[in-house]
Amino acid sequence: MRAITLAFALVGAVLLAGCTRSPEARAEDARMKLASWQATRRLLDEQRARGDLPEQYVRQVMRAVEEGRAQALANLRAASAP
Amino acid sequence: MSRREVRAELLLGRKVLGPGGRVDARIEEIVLEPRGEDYVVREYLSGPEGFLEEIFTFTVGVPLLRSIPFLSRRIRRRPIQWDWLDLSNPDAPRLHSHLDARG
Amino acid sequence: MNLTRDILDQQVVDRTGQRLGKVDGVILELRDGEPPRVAAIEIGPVTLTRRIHPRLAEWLGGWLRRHGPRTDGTLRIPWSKVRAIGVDLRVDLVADGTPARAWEDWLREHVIRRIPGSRQ
Amino acid sequence: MRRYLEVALGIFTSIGGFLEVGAIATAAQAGAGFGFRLGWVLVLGTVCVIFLVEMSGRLSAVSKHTLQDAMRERFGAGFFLVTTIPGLIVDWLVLAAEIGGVALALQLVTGIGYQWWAFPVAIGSWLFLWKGNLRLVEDGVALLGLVALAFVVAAVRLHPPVHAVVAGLLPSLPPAEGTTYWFLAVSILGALISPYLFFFYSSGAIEGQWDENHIGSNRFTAIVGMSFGAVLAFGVMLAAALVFHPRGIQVERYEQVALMLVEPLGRPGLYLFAAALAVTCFGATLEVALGRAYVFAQGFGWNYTLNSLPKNSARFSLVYTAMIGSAAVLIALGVDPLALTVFSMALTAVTLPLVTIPFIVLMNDPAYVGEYRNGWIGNAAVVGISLLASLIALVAIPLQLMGG
Repeated sequence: MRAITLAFALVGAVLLAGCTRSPEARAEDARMKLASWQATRRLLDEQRARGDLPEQYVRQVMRAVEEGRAQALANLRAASAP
Repeated sequence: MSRREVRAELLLGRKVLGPGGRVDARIEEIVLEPRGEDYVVREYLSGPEGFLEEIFTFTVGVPLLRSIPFLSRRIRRRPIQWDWLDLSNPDAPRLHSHLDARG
Repeated sequence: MNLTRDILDQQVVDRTGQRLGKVDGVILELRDGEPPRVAAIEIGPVTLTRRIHPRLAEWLGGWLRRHGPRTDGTLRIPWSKVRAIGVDLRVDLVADGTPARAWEDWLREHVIRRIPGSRQ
Repeated sequence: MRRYLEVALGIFTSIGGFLEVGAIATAAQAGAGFGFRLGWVLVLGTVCVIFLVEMSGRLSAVSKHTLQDAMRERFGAGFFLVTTIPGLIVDWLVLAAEIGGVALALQLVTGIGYQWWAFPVAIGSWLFLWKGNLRLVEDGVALLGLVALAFVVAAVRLHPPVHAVVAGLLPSLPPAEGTTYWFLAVSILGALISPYLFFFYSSGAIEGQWDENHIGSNRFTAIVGMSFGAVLAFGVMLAAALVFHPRGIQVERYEQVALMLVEPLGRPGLYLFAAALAVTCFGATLEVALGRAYVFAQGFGWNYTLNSLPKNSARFSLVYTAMIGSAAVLIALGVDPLALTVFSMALTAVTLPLVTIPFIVLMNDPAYVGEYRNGWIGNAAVVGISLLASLIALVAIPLQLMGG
């Protein structure tokens, strides 16, 4: 399903590799993204506690948070690896 | 009288070779005049020499800019009378040997 | 009158106001000892493409002649049929049935009419 | 009444061409990432769009030619064929992104994945063009588009600090991380200054049979219509700046964005966001597909009009049908709409000079605009815009590759 997205990402990644961003910069980027997803989760919980969100929407955002966190963690690991 | 056809749209942008075989102009426009029922070619115009000049043709309307020689020279169009141009090979139009397009 | 400014690439409209196409080409007739005369205008994708690349035009023409209505859709209109030159170029013709309409008609009959709601 | 109808064209052009998936996404990302600091880019983009929209309307009203007609006549077959191909590719990607925007809005409300909505959305928008006429399309979207005012209401209810907002209207250098800042700036400009908008607007002027008497109302329409879109986009940026920026949330998925309206508006915020996203992207879907059909029909001289049955302009109708149908496939395959949006906005930025530079020639050609040719203000603007567009075109792709 995500084959084309992957293809885009792959082409992007190959080109990106040519531009060589430092591992530190990439790790910093991944850390910011991780924090961003955690903050999204907190905001979601606040609004949910107020009863502002329908459950099916909460599930959508939760899934996005999980996928985003996993991606950020993977990036972080890739950046820290030698 | 021999009748031959030339595609006018393919003449546009063509380089005109001068007597010495060097490029003398580039056909940019064809001026017509009515004759009886028909329209016939009066002259060919060589145009601004490139896209940049084309873009800056509005400088013609700005007195200050018009006074810049570089611009005004390149924007001017030069006429080539119809009978100066030899179209026997439409792919390589040339000026008749006894003439020069700078007239 | 200027050929590029006033004729070439202008919209061609028929007697009934239908759009035929753009003036994709202008045919000049060379005559000995007399100035070249505007003989005809031409409409069609092959004429248009020839201005970019002759080979591409040949290939396109071949393809168009082998598919659909089996015509490359080139329409040559003698200069004597040109009635007025203004915002559009008016010609004394009826667009329907000319090669310039062949693909439009073919697509209408074979594609558009088969899609629901095209006639209502 | 007549004036209202012309403004409807302006508002519709604005809803579909100005505030659409690209503007919402980039404005939200800008607000989340940099607070109010990128406000000046929105203002700059709006001014550029106002100038160019006004010029395409004036060109059509005076010359009775659409922008595409004039470009074909003035620059010939080569320019037409060569610019058509990149334009087609960019429009196709933008169209897919817009369909994705509507599909995502439906996902937010129903929980059913956006891929499943691609074809229903495509069929819905196609039916609008197939069965409707230009008046219905313009007025319908302009009216429904008012729901996007929710962005402005949200921004106001969040009590933006006026001083900081105004400070953001002045250009400022980026903080430490420069590439993201400039990439967003370029994306915002690419999202706001969309080529299809000018083709569409000038075709609308011809279909509405404008003449010299419309010059004044054209200027009014351009300014009011585009400013309306700009205010909405500004609302998006402010809401993101006030909800996401202080929490350190970056916008990476559309699912997140709705949260910024729920914060000030409560539960209705989610539905208002979905409705605004759906309507604006729906308008843009119609506008991009129509714009491209107009470009083809006018470039080749075919019959075209939306005010008649499809069978009377077969090739014109087929262009928008094929565009919508094929673009929907991309979304149905599951391409991420936000990634697609950002990518297509950067590509739009690359092709901008192809559209802006011809304005310089056309708007000074007495054969087209006569005594209504550009004055020095108009020329300074269009030359400046073209220089800016060329700069943007050069840096857009490198910036994206550098991890924008």
